[in-house]
Amino acid sequence: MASLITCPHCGVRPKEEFAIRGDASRGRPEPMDSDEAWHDYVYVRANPRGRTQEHWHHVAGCRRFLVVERDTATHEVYSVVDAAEFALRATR
Amino acid sequence: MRYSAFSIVRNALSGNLNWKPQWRQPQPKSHYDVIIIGGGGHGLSTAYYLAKEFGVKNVAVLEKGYLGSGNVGRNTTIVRSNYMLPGNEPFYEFSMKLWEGLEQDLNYNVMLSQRGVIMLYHSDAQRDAYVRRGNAMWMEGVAAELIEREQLKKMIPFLNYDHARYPILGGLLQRRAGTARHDAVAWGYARGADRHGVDIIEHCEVTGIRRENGVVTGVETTKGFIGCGKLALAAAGNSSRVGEMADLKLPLESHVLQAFVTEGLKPCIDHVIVYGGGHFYISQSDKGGLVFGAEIDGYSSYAQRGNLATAEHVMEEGVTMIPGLSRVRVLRAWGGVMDMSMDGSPIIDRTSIDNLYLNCGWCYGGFKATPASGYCFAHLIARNDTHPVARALRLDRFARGYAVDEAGAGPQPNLH
Amino acid sequence: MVRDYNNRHALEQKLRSAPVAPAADHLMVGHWRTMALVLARADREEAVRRAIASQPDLSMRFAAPGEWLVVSEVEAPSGLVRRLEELCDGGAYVVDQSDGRVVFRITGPNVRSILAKGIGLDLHPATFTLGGSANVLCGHVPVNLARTDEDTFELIVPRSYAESLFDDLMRMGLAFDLTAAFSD
Amino acid sequence: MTGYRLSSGGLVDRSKTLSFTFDGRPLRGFAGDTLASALLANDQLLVGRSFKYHRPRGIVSAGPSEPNALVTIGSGARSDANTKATVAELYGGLTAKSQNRWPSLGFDVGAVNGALSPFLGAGFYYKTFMWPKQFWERVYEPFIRRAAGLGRAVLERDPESYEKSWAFCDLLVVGAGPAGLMAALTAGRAGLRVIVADEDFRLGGSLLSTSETIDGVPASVFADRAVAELQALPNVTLLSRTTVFGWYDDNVFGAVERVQKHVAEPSSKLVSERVWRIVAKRALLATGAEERPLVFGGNDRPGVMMAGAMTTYAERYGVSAGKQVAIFTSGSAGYRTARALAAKGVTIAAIVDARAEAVDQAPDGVRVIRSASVVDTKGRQRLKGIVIERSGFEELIACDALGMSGGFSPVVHLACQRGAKPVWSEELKAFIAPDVGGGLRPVGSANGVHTLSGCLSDGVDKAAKIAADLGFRAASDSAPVVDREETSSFTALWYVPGAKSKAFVDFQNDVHAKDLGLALREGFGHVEHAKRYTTNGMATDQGKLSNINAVGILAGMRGVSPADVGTTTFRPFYTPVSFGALAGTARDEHAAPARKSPLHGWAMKNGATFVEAGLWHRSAWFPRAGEKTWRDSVDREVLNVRANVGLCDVSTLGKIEVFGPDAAEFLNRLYCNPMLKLPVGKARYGLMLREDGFVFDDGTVSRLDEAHFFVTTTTAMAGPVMAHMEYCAQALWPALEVRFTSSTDQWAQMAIAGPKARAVLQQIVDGDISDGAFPFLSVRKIVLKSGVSARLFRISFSGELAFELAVPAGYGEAVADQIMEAGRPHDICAYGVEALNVLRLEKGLLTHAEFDGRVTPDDAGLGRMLSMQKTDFIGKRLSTRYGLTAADRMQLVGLKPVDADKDMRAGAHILKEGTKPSTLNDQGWVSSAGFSPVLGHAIALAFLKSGRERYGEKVVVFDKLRDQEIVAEVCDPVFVDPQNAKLKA
Repeated sequence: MASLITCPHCGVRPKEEFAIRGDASRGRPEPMDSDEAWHDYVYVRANPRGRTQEHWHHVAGCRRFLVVERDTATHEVYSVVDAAEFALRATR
Repeated sequence: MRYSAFSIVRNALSGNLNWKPQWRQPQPKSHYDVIIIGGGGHGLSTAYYLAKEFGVKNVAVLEKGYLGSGNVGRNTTIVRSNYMLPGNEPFYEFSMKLWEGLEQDLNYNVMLSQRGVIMLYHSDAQRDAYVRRGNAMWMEGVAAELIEREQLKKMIPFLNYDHARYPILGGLLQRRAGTARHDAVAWGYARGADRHGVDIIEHCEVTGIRRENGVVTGVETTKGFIGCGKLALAAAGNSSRVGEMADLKLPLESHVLQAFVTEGLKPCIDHVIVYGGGHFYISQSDKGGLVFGAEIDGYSSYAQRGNLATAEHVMEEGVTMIPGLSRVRVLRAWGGVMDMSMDGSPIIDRTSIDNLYLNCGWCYGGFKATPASGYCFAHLIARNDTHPVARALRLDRFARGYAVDEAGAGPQPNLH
Repeated sequence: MVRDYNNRHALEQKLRSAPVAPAADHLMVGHWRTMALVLARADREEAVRRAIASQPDLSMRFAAPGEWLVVSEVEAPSGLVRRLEELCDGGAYVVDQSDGRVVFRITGPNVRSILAKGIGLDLHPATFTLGGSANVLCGHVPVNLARTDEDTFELIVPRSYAESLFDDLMRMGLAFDLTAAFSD
Repeated sequence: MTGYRLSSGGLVDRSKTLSFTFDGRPLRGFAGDTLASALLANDQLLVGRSFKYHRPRGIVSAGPSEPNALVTIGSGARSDANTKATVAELYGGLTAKSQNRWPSLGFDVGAVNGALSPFLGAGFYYKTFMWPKQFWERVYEPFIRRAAGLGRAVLERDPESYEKSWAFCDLLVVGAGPAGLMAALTAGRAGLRVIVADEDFRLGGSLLSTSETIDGVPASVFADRAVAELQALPNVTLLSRTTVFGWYDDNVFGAVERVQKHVAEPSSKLVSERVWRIVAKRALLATGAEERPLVFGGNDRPGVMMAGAMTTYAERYGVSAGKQVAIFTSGSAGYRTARALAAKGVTIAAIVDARAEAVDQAPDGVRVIRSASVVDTKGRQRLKGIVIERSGFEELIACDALGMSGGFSPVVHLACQRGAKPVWSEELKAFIAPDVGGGLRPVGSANGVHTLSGCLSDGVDKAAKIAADLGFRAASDSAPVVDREETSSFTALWYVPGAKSKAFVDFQNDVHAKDLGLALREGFGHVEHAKRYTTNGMATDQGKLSNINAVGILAGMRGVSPADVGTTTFRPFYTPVSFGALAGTARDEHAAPARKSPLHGWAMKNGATFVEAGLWHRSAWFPRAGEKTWRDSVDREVLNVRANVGLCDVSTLGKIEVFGPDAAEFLNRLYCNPMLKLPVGKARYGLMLREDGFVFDDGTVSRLDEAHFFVTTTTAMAGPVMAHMEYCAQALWPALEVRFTSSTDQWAQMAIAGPKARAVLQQIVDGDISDGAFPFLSVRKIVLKSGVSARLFRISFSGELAFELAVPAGYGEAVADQIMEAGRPHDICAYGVEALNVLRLEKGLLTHAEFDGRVTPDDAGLGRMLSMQKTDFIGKRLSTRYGLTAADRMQLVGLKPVDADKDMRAGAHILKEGTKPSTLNDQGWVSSAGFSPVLGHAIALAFLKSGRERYGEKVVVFDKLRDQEIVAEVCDPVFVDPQNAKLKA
C-alpha cells in the first residue's frame, strides 16, 4: 500500500502520485442531523488497527478520489474503488 | 541506589558488580489507586509526579511491551517551547522549565542539551508568521530572537544561502531549546517512579476495561484482572484502541512518522535546525549521528515503518537546506505511530466515563511535552482539576469550537 | 498550420540557440500544437469516446474516466474546439488547452532508460503498448505520457512547468547525449 | 600479523598496478583489490581506532559487515567519511585517511579512555555528569560531544550529481553468489524479466573465494561464464556495485548503485550514485550467510580476523593475513581456512577448536587443539601470540594472525524490514528468515543451506517454481555438479569463558561481554534495552557481526534460548546510503519545480524583481533608475496606480472552468455566500469555508453561460481548492452533474487598474467598455482588435477602477506589450505583488495573511456573506458553534500609529495601554502592515478581541522581537476611499 496503489482507472501507480484525505467510512450528515452527528463526522475517527477505508486522491493521475480499503497494521490492500461509485453505492 | 560521584567510584573499584536494577519487576497487586496504561514517557512521568508531587503512591504503570518501547524511544529528541497559540505556549514553557531541573530532580542524567532550536524562514509571509510566534513567546516571558540572514550566515555558515529553491532569509531562534537523550528520559522517570513506590509492570497488555454502573473498576490484562480507583490512558498511538475498550471514540488518527540517523560524525551541526521550505529538521546527537526527520507519511498506520517515497523526499529537503549533507550516509530509518489529533494539539482531560482519564493527541511533538504532560495529567488525576497551563487542551474543545490549531489546517490530521 | 508569431512558446528562452544536429536520442518540442480537454457528460462517455476515436487525425490521450486530451496537428485551437463540440453533439464540454500545455516528443534507442529516471510506470514495450497514454508524474512534474511510436513518447505538460520539465529531461538524458530542438 | 601478497593466485589483475595513499603513505595495489586487501597486502594492519576507548583496530571482515576498517576516502568536498575499506574498490589515485585518532593512528591520546574504562561502563553517562548542575551544559557535554563520531563531514557543496531510476521486473535476485546466479540463469532462460543486484564490483559472491570446482572448472570461472550468459540475455539486467538496502510495501525494493565511486576522475555526464526503485513481482534473497566472530579475551587485537575473510583475502585477492596463522573455531569453517592458506604455503600455527569431537579435516601436519579456547591475545598494535586454555592449562602460541569462526547466520535483513521478526532455528542454531509470503523468499545459504551444491540447486528450484507461478516454463535443467564438496557444520559458541582481558562483542562501539552483564544487572536484560543501554549493534555496521553474539550472551545469562531473547528490529538501510543518492536530482533550485507565468518574459523585459510564491516565480516590484530600495519602487507603483494606471500579472491565480446543469447548485453548496442566482455575464466575490466553519479560500465566481462558470482561487490555494472541489463533487455529491477542470495554465491574466484603466484598455478592445455598458462585476467574452479571443472581467483588488483581462497564454506577452504601449501616454506602469499588497491593505481587502486557517467570516468582517438561509453549504453547520460566535473573538480592525513616524510590523501583538505583556493580557495580533504612500504613514490590519467595538481606542503594538512598543489607534480597516467611489467610476 505504501509504495504502490492500484488505481481502478490508471493501474498500478507509485504512492507519490496520491494525496491522502483521510477516513472514508462515514458519510456526510444531512443538514438537519444532530450537532453530535456533525461533530462526530468532522472530528471523531474510528481509527482502527486493522481494516479501514480511506480517501486517496490520485492527484497526479486521473484526479479521482478513491476509497482504499486496507489494513492499517499490515498495509495489505483489499480493494480500491472510485469514491463516487462508493458514495452512490452507500446511498442506494 | 542514589547516583553520585562516590557511588560511581565505589562501583568501578568493585568491578561494577554491585549495581542494582534501576527499577523493580513486581508482580501486579490486585488493586491500585491509579492504573496508568502505557509505560512510555508520558505514562512514566505521570506516575512519577503522582507519587512525588501529589502523594498518590499506590500506582501501577502497565506496559504491553518493554518499558519505553513506543515513541519515547523512537523520536528525534527535540525539546522546545516555541509555540504561538495561547492554548499551547504556557503548557510547553511549563514543560521547558521542568526539563531544566529534571536531571537534579530525577538524579539521572537525561543529557538535556540547550543548544538552541532555529526555524528558518524563506519568505516575507513566513517571517511575519515567525514574528507573530516570537512575540507570542515573549508574551509568556519566553525569549525568542529573530536572526536575519547576515547574522545567520555567521552562526550557521553551511546552509544553502545561494542555491536553495526557497531562499534562506533568516530564522526564529529559541536558545533555551535543544535536545535530550530519549531513552534516558524513560529510564530516569521509571527509576524515579519506582523509588517512590510505583509498580512498573512490563509485558502486561490491557485487553479490556471493566466498568460497573458506568464507573471504571479495573482492567483485564494478560496478567489477569487488576482493580483500580482511577484509570489513566497514556497510550499515544494506541489510544484509540484502548479507548475503544471503554466505548470511547476519540478525535485521533494514528499516523506513521519516520525518523533517521546517519553514521557517527565528528561534531558539525551545533543547533537544532528546522527547514521552512518543507518540514525537515536536524540535530546531532552526542554520539555523533545526525538525527533528522520531516513530515508524516500521510496515511493512517500502526505499522511502525515508513515508505521510501517519503524518505526520499526527506533527503531532498535535507540536501536542499544543507548541501554538504550530500555525501553523509544515512544509517537507519524507523517509524513511530503518532496519535494525530484533529487540531494538532494534545488532549489532557477527564472523559464521559467516571474515573477514566485521557492523555493523548501528541501528534509528532510528544517528547518535549513529557514532563508537563505527566505533571498536568497527575494534577488532573490526583485533584480532579485541570492544571492551569492545560486548560485549553480539553477533549470537548472541538464540540465547543475552541480547537487549538497551531497550523491553521483544520480537522485533517495529516496537514498538521 | 500557419505559425502566429504573436504567440510565444513557453520554451522560447530555453531553445533560442541555433538548432543542434539531433543525436540518436532526441527531444523535439512542437512549436505549435492544438489540443483540447474533452469532459464527457455522465452516461455519454462511450459515445463521446467513439465519436472522437473515429477521427484518424485526432489523437486521444487518456486523462481521467470520461476525460481526454485531444491533440491535433492540423487544426487551429478555435477550429478544434468547434469540431469537437460538433462531434460530441452536446455530450461533452470542451476546454481549449492549446496555450495551457506544451508537447515534448522524445525518441531514440535509450528513451525508456531516460524516462525511467522520472516516471514510475513500467514502460516495457509489451506493457506500455503503442497508443497507450496516462497522466503520470515525471519527477515532481505532472505530465500526460503517450507512446506514439515504437521508441517515441510524448509528454504533455502544463505550460508553467515546461521549463522545469525541459531541464529535468535534459539532465535525465545527459548520459545518453540527448539533444533538443524545436521541431519546426 | 604480517600481511603480504602471495606470489601468485587470486583474481586481481597483477599487470595493473594502482597507486594509492593511506594517511599520506604511498602504497600500491592491483586492479581488482579492495582498499582493505591492498592495505593488508602492504602489511598495514592498524587501520582505525574504536569509538569509545580508541583501541587500535585492524581489518576484521572482507565485506559490508566491517566494524573497524573505516576510513575517509578522498578529500575536500569529495571526501567520504566512514567508508568501509573492505568494500571500497581500489583505484589509482585513491587517498584514504584513518579516523578517530589524534594526533596519529599509531599514537592516539584518546586511548587514555581505555585506562578509565572501569568508570566508563555501559550507561555510565546517565549516572554522572550531574554535579554541579551547570557543569553538564558547560563542561561535560561539550567534552562528550568532541569525543563523538568517527569520521569528519566537511559540509561543503558536493560537486557530484545523483539520480534515481525506476525498474520493473518479474524476478529480482538480491545477491549474485552461487544461489543467486543459478536462480537468475534459470529464470532468465525461461524468459522472465530478471534483475540481479549485487553490492560487489565483481559478480560471483562466495564463488570468488573458494577453491572448489564446479562442472570441472574453478568456481570463479563458473561464475564468469554464468555472468557472461546473463549479460547476453536481453531480458536480464545485471546491476553490480548495487546494494539492495530496503524492502518496502508491495514488493518494492530500494537499491543504490555506486556508478562512479571507483574512479579517480568522475565523468560529468554520469552520476556518482543512482538509487533504483525496483518493483518486483517476485524476489529471491540470495544474500548468503555471515560468519560469526568469537567473543574471547583480547579478540579486538589487530590481526584477529574472521576466518572466512582470511580465505577471501587469500583466494580472491592473493593476500595472506599473516605468515604464521592460528585458527580459533567452533566449526568446519576454520578448518577450511586453514586448508586454503596451507595450500598457498602459509604456516598454520595451530587450530584451536572449541569442540571436543574430530569432524573436520585439518591440513597435514597442523596441530589441532580440541576442547580448547583462546582466552587472551598478546601484542599491542599487532598480534604476536594467543593464550589458549585447555583443561585448566594455559599455553602461549606464537602467531601473527588469528582467524576466528563461530558459525554462520543467514543474512535475512531485508525479509525482516516490514515487521516480521526472524525465527530461531534450533537445528541451524541461527535466526532464519520469517515466512513473509511468496513475494520474497530466501535462497541458498541465506536460506540456511550449508553446501555449495545445495545452494546451486536451491537457486534452480526456487527460480523454476517462480517461473511456473508466473506462467513461464523453465527448462528442467539440473544444477551443476560440485566436484569436491566441502562439508560444513558448527557448534554455536556465544561467549568464550575465561577471558583474561576485554572480550568484545561490538568492536566499533567498544561493547564487551561485561557491559552486557551490567545491563542485565541493572534491569536492561530485554534485547532492546540491552542494545539501547550498551549501544551494542548501534554502530555504522548495525551489529552485523555483534548482534547475534549479544543475543546469545543475554540468553546464556538469563538461562533461556535465543528464541526467547529474540532480535532487535531490522530496519532500512541494510548498509548506509548517502543523502545525495536518496535525494537524487531534486535538490537546490530543482528541489521543487519552478512554475513560470506566461507573462514572465514581459516582466523580465520590464525589469521585474521576482519572488517565490509557492512553486511560482512572481514579479514583486519593477525598480527604475534612481530608486534605492524596494520601498521607493513600491511607493511609486502604488501612487501611479492610484493616480494613473498600472498593469499587474495575476496569471498565477487558480482558474477553474465549471460546467454542467448542476454547476450552479454545486457552487452554491461550495461557497458560504449564494451562487445559485448569479446572472450570466456577472462575477461575484466568493468565500469558501472548511467543514469546521473557518475560512478556506476566497476568489471570484463568474458565470459565462447558464451551465458554465469560471472560478478563481488565490495563488497559494489553487491546488487545495481544486482538490476540495473534486472531493465534494466525487465523494460527497456524486449525483450532481458537474464537471470541471483547471485552466490556470491556459490563460495569461493581467489586472489593469487605475483611473485611466478604461482609457488604456479601450484602445485594444473591440466594443464598449464604458461603465454603462460594462459596469462593476461584469464579465464578457471578447475579441481584441488584434483578433485574439479574450475574457474581460470588471473586478478590482486595488479599490481602483480596474479590469482583469485574460488571453490565451501564448499571447500574453504580446498583449501586455500592446497595453503598455497604449498606456504610455497615460503614464502606465508595471506593478508587482508588493504594490498589489499595499493597494489592498489601504482598502482593507484580505489575503491569506488574514485568512490563516483560524478565522471565521465574521472575524474578518465578512459575516454578512454567510447565507444561513441556504439549506446546506460546506462549513454551515459547524460555524454556529459557541466558540466561533463568541463575543470576545478577535475581529479585523485597522491600526494607525499615533505618532505618524512610527512603523508597525506584521506579527506584532497588541496590549491594552498600561498592561504588562502576558499571554492572558494578549489582545490580538497584526496580520498585515505596511507604509501607505497615499496616507503618508504606516497602516496595519489586525485581529483584536471584540475589535469592532473598539474603534478609537489607543492600544500598544508590542514587537518585542525588535524591542519596539508603539501606541496605535484602532480604526476601520478601510483606509482609502471607504465609499468605493473610484472603484465604481
